Amino acid sequence: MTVARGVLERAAVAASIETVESLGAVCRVSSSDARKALVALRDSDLAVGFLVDLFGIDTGEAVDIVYHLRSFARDEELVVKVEHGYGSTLESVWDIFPAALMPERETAELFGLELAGHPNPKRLLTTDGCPPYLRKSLVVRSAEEVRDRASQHVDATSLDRTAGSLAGGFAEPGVAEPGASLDATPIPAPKPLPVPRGLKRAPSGVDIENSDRLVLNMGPQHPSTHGVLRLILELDGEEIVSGEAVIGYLHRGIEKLAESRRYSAVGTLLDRGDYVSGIHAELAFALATEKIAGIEVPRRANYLRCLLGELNRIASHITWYGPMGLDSGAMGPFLYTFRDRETILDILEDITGQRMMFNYVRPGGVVNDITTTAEAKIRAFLDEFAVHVDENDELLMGNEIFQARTQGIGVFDRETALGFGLTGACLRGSGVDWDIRRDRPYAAYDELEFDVPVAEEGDVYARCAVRLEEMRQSARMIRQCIEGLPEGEHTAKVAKVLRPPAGEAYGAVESPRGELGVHLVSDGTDSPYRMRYRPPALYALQAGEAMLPGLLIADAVVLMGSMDLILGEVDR
Amino acid sequence: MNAWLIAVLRFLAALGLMLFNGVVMIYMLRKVLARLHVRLGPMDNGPHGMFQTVFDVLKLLTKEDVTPRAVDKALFFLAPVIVFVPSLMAYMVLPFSRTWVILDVPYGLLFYFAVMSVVPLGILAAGWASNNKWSFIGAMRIVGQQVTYEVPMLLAALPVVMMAGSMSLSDIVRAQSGTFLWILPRWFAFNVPALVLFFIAGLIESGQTPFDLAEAESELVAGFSTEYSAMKFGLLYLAEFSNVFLFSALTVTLFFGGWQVPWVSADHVQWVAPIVFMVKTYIGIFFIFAIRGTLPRIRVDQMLATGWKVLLPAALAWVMVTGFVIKVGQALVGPR
Amino acid sequence: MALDKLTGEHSAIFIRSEQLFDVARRKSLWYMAFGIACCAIEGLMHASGPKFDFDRMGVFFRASPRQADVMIVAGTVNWKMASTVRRLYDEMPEPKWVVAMGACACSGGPFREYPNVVMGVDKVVPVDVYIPGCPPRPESVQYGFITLMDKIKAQTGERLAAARHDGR
Amino acid sequence: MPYDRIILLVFVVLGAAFVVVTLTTSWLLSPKKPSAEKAETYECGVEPVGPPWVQFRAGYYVYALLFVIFDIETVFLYPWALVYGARGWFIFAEMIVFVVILVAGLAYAWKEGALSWR
Repeated sequence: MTVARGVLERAAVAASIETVESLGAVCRVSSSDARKALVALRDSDLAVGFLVDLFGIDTGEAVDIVYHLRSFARDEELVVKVEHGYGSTLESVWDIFPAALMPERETAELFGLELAGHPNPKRLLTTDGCPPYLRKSLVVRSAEEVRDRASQHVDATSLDRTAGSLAGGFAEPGVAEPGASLDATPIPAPKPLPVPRGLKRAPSGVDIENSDRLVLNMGPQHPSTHGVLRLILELDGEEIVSGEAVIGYLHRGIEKLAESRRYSAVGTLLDRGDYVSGIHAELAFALATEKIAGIEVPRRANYLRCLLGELNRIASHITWYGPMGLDSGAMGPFLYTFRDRETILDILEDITGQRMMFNYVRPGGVVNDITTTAEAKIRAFLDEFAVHVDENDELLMGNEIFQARTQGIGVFDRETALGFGLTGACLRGSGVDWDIRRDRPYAAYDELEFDVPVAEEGDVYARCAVRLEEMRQSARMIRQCIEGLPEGEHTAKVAKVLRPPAGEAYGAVESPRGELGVHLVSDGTDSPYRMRYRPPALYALQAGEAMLPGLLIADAVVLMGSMDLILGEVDR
Repeated sequence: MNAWLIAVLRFLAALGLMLFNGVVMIYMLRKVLARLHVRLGPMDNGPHGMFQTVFDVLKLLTKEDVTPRAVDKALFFLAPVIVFVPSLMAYMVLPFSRTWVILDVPYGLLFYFAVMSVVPLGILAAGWASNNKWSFIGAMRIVGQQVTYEVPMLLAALPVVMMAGSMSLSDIVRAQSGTFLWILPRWFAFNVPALVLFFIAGLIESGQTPFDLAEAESELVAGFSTEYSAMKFGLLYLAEFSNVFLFSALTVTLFFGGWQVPWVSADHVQWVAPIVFMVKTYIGIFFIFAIRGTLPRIRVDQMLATGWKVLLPAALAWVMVTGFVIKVGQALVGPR
Repeated sequence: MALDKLTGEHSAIFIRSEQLFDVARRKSLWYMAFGIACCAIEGLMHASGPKFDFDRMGVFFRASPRQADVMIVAGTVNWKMASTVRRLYDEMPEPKWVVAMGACACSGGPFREYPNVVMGVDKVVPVDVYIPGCPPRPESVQYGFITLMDKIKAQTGERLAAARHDGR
Repeated sequence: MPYDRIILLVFVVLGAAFVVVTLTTSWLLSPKKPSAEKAETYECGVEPVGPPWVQFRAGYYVYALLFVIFDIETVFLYPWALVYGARGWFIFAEMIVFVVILVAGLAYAWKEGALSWR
């Protein structure tokens, strides 16, 4: 904290710094000083090189833009808050932290701010004409009003057929010079990163008719975009010249709706955000809530959280591994692994009562205790899985064609990976040894023994290898959880309607896709004031997008497959 | 009998066989893939789902045929013809038994290659005419496929021609009668490198995994047939399966003694010969489908590199080695 | 000119031939590989997986809408997505059906209050079968398909009734 | 007319006729509901931008040039292969010369970088 103060004073930035226990040091700077402060923090001996998240909070009078930063060197968290008036201009910081590219667009759009200095300042999640949804002035409608909307008849022909197409809303991207018009201070970038500038050429009118470039839409309906991701690729032959990811086809307001749900019901929404690893999203929210409310979680509940989390991690990695095989053209891995996934879902159903949307981890503990049948099933599964995972390893990873397809494709070196805010297996595949389970232990992970697999190459194959090894480690942890499950209550005594005191907290877990964080602001009522969901897949997507140029179509497919995108989480 | 009548009857036989193959192979593909993938495959429609393909065909026949506005209409209709007819014509030279050959000509092998090299043209036409970007990329890939497979395939078949001394497929089958080394059937399959090279080139030719680049479901949606619906799609699909059958049949003819039963004189297999041929062919098809269910897809530049930097030099070298071995053999035991 | 134009929509020959074709249609329902959200995991991936294996019933996926009979709307449709859903539906050849899978596709589900979410995909495309659940289990989807098959089977009766009604 | 001409003619004409008959049957039996939207080009559910008929850069362009040469030269080997068993060692030497020329050409193209995707 004192270091940060010194750094900011040296940079002549007026800042008020306080320490919030569940958050770290919180600096508040004025909007004109924001860029200067961020550069100073990045380049100082604090070495805050990693932008964890960027989002906004509507305080009722203005919008607070929150830059959540992390210093790996000092293992510290730092939160910079900048106040912006409604409708004011948000200066882009993508040249300081490339990870800000997409979150900035999203924040500007959902809070109704102007985005300046951004290479691609288009709307990210919604179509033109949508109001800034996350403003507090926009109240989620009551049931009656909703009923009116439900009875509305929509004429199919009135649908804007060009909505989201290239023709509508494709602005001349123009190469934004970093901070040229905003701030005279030149910013030395630590290392030139591949910067996604959207499509290089604005395809409009005459230009595209006489071009030898193909502009190809991949998605939203495409067999290998895993949901509704849309990539617009500009192709020269089969080679990608430039590419842009268009998202928002599944934007359904999880963050907004959470503000109208009770604490115990937010999990319902979070499950559907990251829909293949619901336990992790619930857990992140529960951790944040417990930090604010000061709830002590029983040891047994922590073990159950780990147990279910790791089971869920295997299930989630399977939905990555199988489609990864499909993306590269192999059908076998998909069907073989889904055999295991069925078993896991059976176990999860046994314990939680649902196959996918558990709402099992709640603030204070978990909902149900483990059943005896589930315990037997887990033991049987672990024996079976140990064989299957080796089989799968040989089947796909050992295949020469797969190796030729994936090695050396989409390489992120350390700096690029950190710069784009990659977390989880993508980051570990690039040689950064960082795992929240080990480095910021939560639940019972400090009592469990496991290795964190790391690969140096940073290519598609490395990410695959890391994930496969993670499955083995998960199996190992599950066995430890089952063997060492402590006796006791499975939940703490928590009020039926939880009203945590006003406060702010950040709960992060290592989800299968990376750091899944929930930044929670409470105002003392029975529902959160603001819940920010840090989507690791969004950061993975923008990193993947930056890697597209120079690849072939087939490479783009495996690259996006290796990022393990879950569009529910990307769009929220 | 009138030559025209015979020709028409034989055409009908070939057509019937092609349709039969299509129906059986699509069912077989779904069943084989399902069994490989710990599933059951079609079960409900007919005993073990046997009539599944019949229902599929009937449904495609009664489905609306959409012609998108932007297509090149003439070529869009013509493309299924260009794909279908050569595939049907290739059946002409296949020897199903000693006498069951529709067109027994001394240049049978070349005829087959010539006719089958028209098929990619039809697929190119289909993809181009669709005026759809996915189809178009698929169509361009099929040209790359042809550039890759044709030379290695011709060269890989060359040792067979050298050993048999004939390009007539019937003669090649006849040359594989009897045994050598006391026990082994005199199949050219024992020329293993030639077989392997031929098989890989053939996988590229028939567009099967790992070389299913023109269709490439996970990359190009449905490849060249993306815009095709109803029976036009059905015919393209049928021709694709027919090509797999033809390739397997040619492999059997060139390398596995065609309709002959090992260790049995050709005189004794007159009536079972077509059955033997079909059984052998379907075993080959099973292998192709098993590969289809297992391997990932190769990338298009890697396919070309494989064809030109591996298959072609290897095939050239093997032609020389075979030539040398034949000459040495002739020097040792005298001409055959 | 198709058969119904030649013989009239209420002719016995048209109705009976359609009855025969409906057998094929309901035994070979190819769905479009089009997963939107969570339901896609259950309704498309697990459904084609080893345990449920819809291929048994002849239910199979095709990636292109031109070759598909059924569109499973598996997930929340928002206004950005709506035009795409409609466009894909339009591009499917006749006869075609739509299965709204899950609470979101049926009504907007847990997200119905959010203004960006379409409250039920039936606002955008005509829906034949609704499958409740969040997400529905693959068994439910299977039952949905069986319901759809019954619906196709019942078409003949509807046609006959219409013919009787008009004949009167 | 000799048999082989007849059968070729029959296969080409009747084969094409079969396709036409099938498509006509399909056209006759299938329902029709044409609409402007249905006739639009499919591109993953969004409006396509720009035509696909562009001057497509085929990465195998140089391969294709080589292919034309090699395809013809390979066909030249077939007549030779036919008479291979009937002649003595001389024919083997002939082939060596021919194949070595082919290999030299391939090696040269390889060295010059023609065998690459670009």
